[in-house]
This record gives sequence, C-alpha cells and structure tokens, in this order.
Amino acid sequence: MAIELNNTTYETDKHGYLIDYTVWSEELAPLLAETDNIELTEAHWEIITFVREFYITYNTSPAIRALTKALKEKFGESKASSRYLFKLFPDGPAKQATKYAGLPKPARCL
Amino acid sequence: MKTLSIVVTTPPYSPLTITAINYIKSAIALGVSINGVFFYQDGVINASEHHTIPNDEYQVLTEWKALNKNHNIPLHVCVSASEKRGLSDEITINAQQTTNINECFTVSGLGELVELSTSSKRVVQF
Amino acid sequence: MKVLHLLRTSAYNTPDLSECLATFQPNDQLVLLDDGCYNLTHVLLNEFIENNGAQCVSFIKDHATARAMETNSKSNVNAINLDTLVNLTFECDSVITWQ
Amino acid sequence: MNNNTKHIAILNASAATAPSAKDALDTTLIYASFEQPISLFYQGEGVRQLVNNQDLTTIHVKDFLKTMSAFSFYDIENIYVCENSLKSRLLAANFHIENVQVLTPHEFANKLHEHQVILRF
Repeated sequence: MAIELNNTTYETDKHGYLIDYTVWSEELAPLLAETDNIELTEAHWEIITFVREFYITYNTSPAIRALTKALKEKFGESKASSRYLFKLFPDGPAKQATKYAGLPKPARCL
Repeated sequence: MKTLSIVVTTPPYSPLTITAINYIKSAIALGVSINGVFFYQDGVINASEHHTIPNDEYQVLTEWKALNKNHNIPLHVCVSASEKRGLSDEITINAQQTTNINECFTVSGLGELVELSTSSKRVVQF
Repeated sequence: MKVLHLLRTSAYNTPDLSECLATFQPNDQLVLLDDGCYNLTHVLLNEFIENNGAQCVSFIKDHATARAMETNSKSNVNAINLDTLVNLTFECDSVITWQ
Repeated sequence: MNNNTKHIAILNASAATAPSAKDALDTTLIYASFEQPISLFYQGEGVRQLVNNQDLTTIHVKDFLKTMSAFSFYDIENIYVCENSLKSRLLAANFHIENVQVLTPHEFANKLHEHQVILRF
C-alpha cells in the first residue's frame, strides 16, 4: 500500500503505517488519519507531536501508562488520563497516535 | 492450593523442552494446578502446526496437545515472538486469512505472562 | 527468602555455574538438570561442596544417567527425580533458572 | 487482571548484541506497564548492556539501549549491577543510564532474594 502526496509515493504496511518513519512530514499525518476517518484537531496534534518526539528520543513508542505519565509532566493532569486519550484515539492511542506520527506499528504483544 | 506457571523458551527439537514437559507432568500427578504455560523466545516454535518429527523421535507437539486437551492447561504463545519466527494467526494466503499456529495454543501477548506471574504461587522458567 | 536454583548448562560451556554460585545463599537449594549434570565433576562445584556441604545440592537422576555422570560423581550429592523437584519448587520461595 | 502484585526481578545475563537482551527489555516494560514492582539486575555479560558509547547501528541492530533512558516513565527505579562482573571485565562504572546501583556480590545476592518471580535472559 502507499500514500500519494505532492507527486511522491510513501509506502505503508498492510495496517497503514509508514514503512520508513524518517520520511514523515506534518502534511502526511492527516492522510494517515484519513484511513481511520479521523480529522485531526489541535488536541490530536499535541499527542502526535509528543509521541513522535518520544520515539525519536527513546527509539520506542510509549506504552499507554508511560505515555500518560510523560504527558502529565508536560501538559498536566487533564490531558494525561487514558480516558482523554481514548476519546481522541478510539482504537487506542498507542496504535493510532503512532500511525499518524509516521512511526512503526507497535509490536502486537505490547 | 499449589499453583504454578511455566515459561518455555526452548525450541521443540531441544531435549530441554522434554524436561519442561516431564516437569509439568510430575506437577500434575502431584496435584499441582498449572495456571498456564507461556511460550517465549524460541519456545514459540513449539506451537507450529507444521512440525514433522520422525516417528521414532519424541513427539513434542503431541505431548503439548495432550497437556492442553486432557488437563485443560492453557498454552499461550507470545504473538510478537511468533511473528518474528514466521508463525502467525493472521497469515494471508490467496486472499484467505489463515494460521500456522496449532489450535491447542492461544495467541497471547506478554501481558499474559504478567497475569500468570501474579496469579500463580510459583513461576518456573525452562 | 529461599531460592531454588535450576542449573541446566555445563560450566565447561557457559559461566552460568559461577554466576549461580555468586548469588547462592545458605538456605538456597541447587538442582542440576539437563547438561547441568556435567558439573558434578567440575572443580567449581566440588569446591563449593567442600565449603558448604552437599545437603544443598541435588541432581536429576535420569539426566545424570543419560550423560554417564551418575557413576562419575561424588556419592554425597543427592540424586532426585522430578517429583522431588516439584516439591522443592514449593518449599523454596522463588526459582532462578540458569540456562 | 487479578489484584495481586509480585516483586519481579529481571536478571540480565546477555550482552546488548544478543537477541535475548531485547527480549528482557520488552518483558521488563510489560511488567512495568501492568504496574508490577520490578527490579533489574545486570550480571555477567549482562553488564555490557549498561556500558556507555555503544553504537548498535553500526551493525544494523536497532538501538534499543536508548529505550532504557525511558525507565523513569515506567517507574523502573531499582537497577542493580554486580561489581565483580564489572571488575572482571575491566569495565568502569560509566553507564549510559542514571540511577544504576553498583552492588558487591553479597549485596547483589541479597537484593535478588527479595523477589518472588525471577526471570533470567
């Protein structure tokens, strides 16, 4: 599978994740989200940017509990609950935020 | 109540795996309740549907099946460790979804290992 | 807490025996199984037994016999079967497998 | 999930280049995500996972060592390394993560004995 943007083809895997996370740009995020029928808002972007930075720093996407803990340090209590995150990403923030951030699909058992 | 969970990390062709099976059989005979076996690392290869072991050698899959069917022991395979080794319950062949993991095994994640660890008196790694 | 150490490798092959003995405490139990039985004649284990006695060490009889180690070994180390190993599992508080 | 918690120890015995080092890390992060109190022990070749200035990317291995810097987000605070394992490898206590406690073999064994489930990779 693939996504087209500005005459460039971006390869994705069968679950819609970018094959190469380094080619991601902010313009790609809405297209990656489109497959899940999600329109990205400012609130989504906060999480997407955060998850991508986490990945670049630690070479892994954060599991939900680590994500909420790290978000709490940055944005405070209100944006760090898993309820808040699941409202934004109904199929699970670990699965969806990473996808729109251009990151690899987290291992199925994690 | 003595409860036990087992972690198997050795492949089906290793004598080490036979030891694990014999240990489980001893535990059952002594009345120990086995909460589950968790297959991790090369242990997941035990779950392959496609072993062909010569008839005069130890039939490891037959033994696991018997433990599952006759003693209701859940056999959990780590899905990520499986997929890295070519085993999956989501293989697509000719547009059909299929599996190459034997039906006696439950496709699970490492979370199941946590559950088994907390629910059992002892955890023994093989 | 009392730890049951299961040693499954030969010290001629891996450092498992020495790492195991480094964490061993007086109430612990050491059981040699599989290739761990080859340690029955290893100098490290024999030194350990001289210093600590043989009460805390056992081996799986069948596993030693398979490797011709039963007849080679010191007679004061306990030969046990897997039933005894299961019982030891519950007499101790936790288990470490060295393999 | 039942309500029991267990004190879990992950005994790391493999160098960073062994596949089991990554398996140990994945297992660690899962126990931590499920809020089990977890301690990390580095002994033997396992101490190499802590050594500074490794670059696994030169051999095309994913640099999972970077993930160890995220331990605090998983509330992983008990990280122990065996002093003798360092000494016998002529390694200084110069690690790429913080809060590593160097213990004598006796202290190391004592700490390990405080745990109910011990997995070794």
